[in-house]
Amino acid sequence: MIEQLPIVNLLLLLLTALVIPLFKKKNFKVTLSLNFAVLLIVWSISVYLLYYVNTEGAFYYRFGNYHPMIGLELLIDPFSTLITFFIMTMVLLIFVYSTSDASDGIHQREYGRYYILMFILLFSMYGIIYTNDLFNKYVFMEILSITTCSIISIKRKKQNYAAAFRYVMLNEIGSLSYLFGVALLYMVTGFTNIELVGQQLETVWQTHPTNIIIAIGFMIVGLGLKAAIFPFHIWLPDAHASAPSSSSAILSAVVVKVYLMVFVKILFRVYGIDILDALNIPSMIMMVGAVGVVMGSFFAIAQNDVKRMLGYSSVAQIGYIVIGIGLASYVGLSVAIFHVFSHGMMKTVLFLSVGAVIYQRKTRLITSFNGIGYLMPISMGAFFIAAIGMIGIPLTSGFISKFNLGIAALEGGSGVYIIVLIASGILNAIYYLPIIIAAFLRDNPEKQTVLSKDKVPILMLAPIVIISLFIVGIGLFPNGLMTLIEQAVNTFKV
Amino acid sequence: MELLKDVLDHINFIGAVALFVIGLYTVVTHSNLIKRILGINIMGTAIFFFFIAVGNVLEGAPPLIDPDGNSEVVFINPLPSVLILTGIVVVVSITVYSLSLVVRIYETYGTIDQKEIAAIQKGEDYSD
Amino acid sequence: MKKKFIASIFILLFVVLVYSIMQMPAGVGVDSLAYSESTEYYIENAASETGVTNIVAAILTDYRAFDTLGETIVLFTSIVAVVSVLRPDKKYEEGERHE
Amino acid sequence: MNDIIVRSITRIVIPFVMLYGIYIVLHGHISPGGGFSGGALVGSSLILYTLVFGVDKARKKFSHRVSEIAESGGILLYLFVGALGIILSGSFLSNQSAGFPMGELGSLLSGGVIPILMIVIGIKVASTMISLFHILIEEEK
Repeated sequence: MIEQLPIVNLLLLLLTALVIPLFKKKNFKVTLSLNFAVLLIVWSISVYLLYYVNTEGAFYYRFGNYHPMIGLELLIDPFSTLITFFIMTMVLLIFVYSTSDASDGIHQREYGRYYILMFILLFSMYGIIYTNDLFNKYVFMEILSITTCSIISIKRKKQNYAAAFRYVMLNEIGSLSYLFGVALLYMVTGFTNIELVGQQLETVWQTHPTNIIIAIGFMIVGLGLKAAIFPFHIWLPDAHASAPSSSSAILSAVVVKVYLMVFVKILFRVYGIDILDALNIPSMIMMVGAVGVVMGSFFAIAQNDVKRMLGYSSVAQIGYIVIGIGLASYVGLSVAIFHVFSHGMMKTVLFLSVGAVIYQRKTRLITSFNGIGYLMPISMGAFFIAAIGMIGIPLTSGFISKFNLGIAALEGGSGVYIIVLIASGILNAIYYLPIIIAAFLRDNPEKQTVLSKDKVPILMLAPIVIISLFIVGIGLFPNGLMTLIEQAVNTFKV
Repeated sequence: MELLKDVLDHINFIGAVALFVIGLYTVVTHSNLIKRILGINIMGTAIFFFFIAVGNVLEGAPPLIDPDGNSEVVFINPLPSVLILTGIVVVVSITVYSLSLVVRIYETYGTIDQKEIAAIQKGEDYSD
Repeated sequence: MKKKFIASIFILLFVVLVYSIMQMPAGVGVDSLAYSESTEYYIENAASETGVTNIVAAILTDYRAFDTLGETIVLFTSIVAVVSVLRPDKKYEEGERHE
Repeated sequence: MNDIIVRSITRIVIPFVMLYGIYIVLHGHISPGGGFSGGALVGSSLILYTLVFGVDKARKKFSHRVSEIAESGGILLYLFVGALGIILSGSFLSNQSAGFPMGELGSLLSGGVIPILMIVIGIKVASTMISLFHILIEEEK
């Protein structure tokens, strides 16, 4: 019975997405509680799978009991369960936030469609991480790109339509070049199953190297476009500036990370470390990541719209993860996955607290942030914790990932990247500290200096507080998470 | 002469790659939104054409087994045909979604030219 | 001037791709690398395992049925996405639509 | 477009186009074609009807309620068939190992689950095409 659980996860998410339009006429609270119940069930199944897989070992779920060469299969191993656990925890908390904040520009009627899209988005993310077939991954990536674009364009404003259109175009170029890579690999190996292709590539690398070089190039560009890695990040800031805060939290904390994990899965399982080293791709990736870190922070400084600034800082933090991946070592990968967790938490807190500020103060310009600390102590407090995490000040998970990344870079023999780490720490400080200083030290227009509780529904504040406690908690005791991550990285032959 | 024969062997793939580059060029350089959607369609068709060219077998029959006679007919590779059946539907739904966005963009911005939209956007800041 | 520069980049990309395609295996027969044992398996066992003569239909709905499920979900999502963009309810007077 | 010639010709042509589309969907597992192409044919016949007779009359033929049920119902049927595979043979979407009646090769009812899935795909493709067309046309009003 245990091995049916992954399909139960997928079916539950899909069934709620299909059932919501059918009976939405009654009052909306029923739908919300049902949605939350389903999310809780799926979350507990994911936690149980994570526990089961780490104790019993990975297993395959083969559709129709066919051999992987013939039929499709899901691979449930420590890596995929860990990432799905991360996805579901983040989306569960963001869902709690979005129930009350959905008024951020989304009409009352739109709620039903917003949650249909969110459940299909979850279904496709689970599918991408579970599936072990290259073409099946492409189909789920398409579902993910349609749903992410529509949760951006669901807010009926002209900036949203333009941002969503640009996102569709770039996303589509990304998917099609990924598909071109799959076609080139199929041309040479005759399989689409990831492991079989990986085995075939070792022999084919001697006879037909050009196919693999072109396929790697297209796949890296394609996934780079989708994961907003630096030179291809153009769509991310616009998408964030206009999207509702709960969808931009999902977009930058979760969806981008899923594409990065696909990037890792393909680089290290399909191509394998020796082909990568032969083409010295890891050093190229590290360079792209380092440029991304520095340039992303530069652009973030110049912004006056908070959400756009957070978008650019996401681009910078993605550069971190890319450096971790580029190290192509056991430590490098575990740092990259750890930073996926820590950045996911920090970015969600930042976006949700900014959403709370917009909810109460109806403003998003950085200049109008002075004195907010007194009016909204809880959300600005969480913003403070997440911001010092981003800068990398000790006691937060951000510091742990930066510190380990420095060690990994040293071990990997490319110590120069420590300079990049320090520089980006300073750059982060340059654009986060002014907001904190303005919020807590300057006085607000109403000249109110006594702390008054945020006039924001409790359902919006609860996730913000929970995640910021997690940030500090994981910052203090990271080894719990680290063991899980090491189990996950063992599955790659790095 | 050897080169010509080589080119003729690869003619399908070269055609597919040419279409792909044309589609990419259209998406990247044209500022009219409808033309960019067309570019995406050209790219999609190019890749499905590439997939079929990969699975093609000279004088291969379509993959239909005739129930009674088990004649020794050489079939083409059926798998790429299945994959592009799925791929075509994906590109169609992406096109429909982006067309509906273009309808909305035209209604709100009054233009479907990327440069004019960027100009209008630079004009006013984002207000909630 | 800028247009010519971009155009030359794309021509360069095309030349590089054509050059690399010339090195790729152009085997267009049963011996080509893409014609792997999975294809031979499909052709030999599709009739017996799925009882259907059209091998493409057999792969589409039996061997790789999960792909086709993903396909129908793409269709469903495109409807919801287009409805969420194009269906402003205030403009829509024709009675209470389903949601 | 209420030209009398066009209206009368479409009134004659549409049933045959739809019949041919249904034929292709049903014979999808024997002859070439199948859910996708047959569904597109059925969809295009109704789109032709909408073009000629206007979207209000077409909405009577293919109302919102029907399009809603076709959309969600199609996938629910697909999942039901997949779940049958779990119950009967322990893995999602399994066909012969789940003991479905295989029928003899080449006949209409051969292939266990495959004709049902073909019909589901046909319904999905047709109803998606028609609903999208109606949504885009109603946008002008």
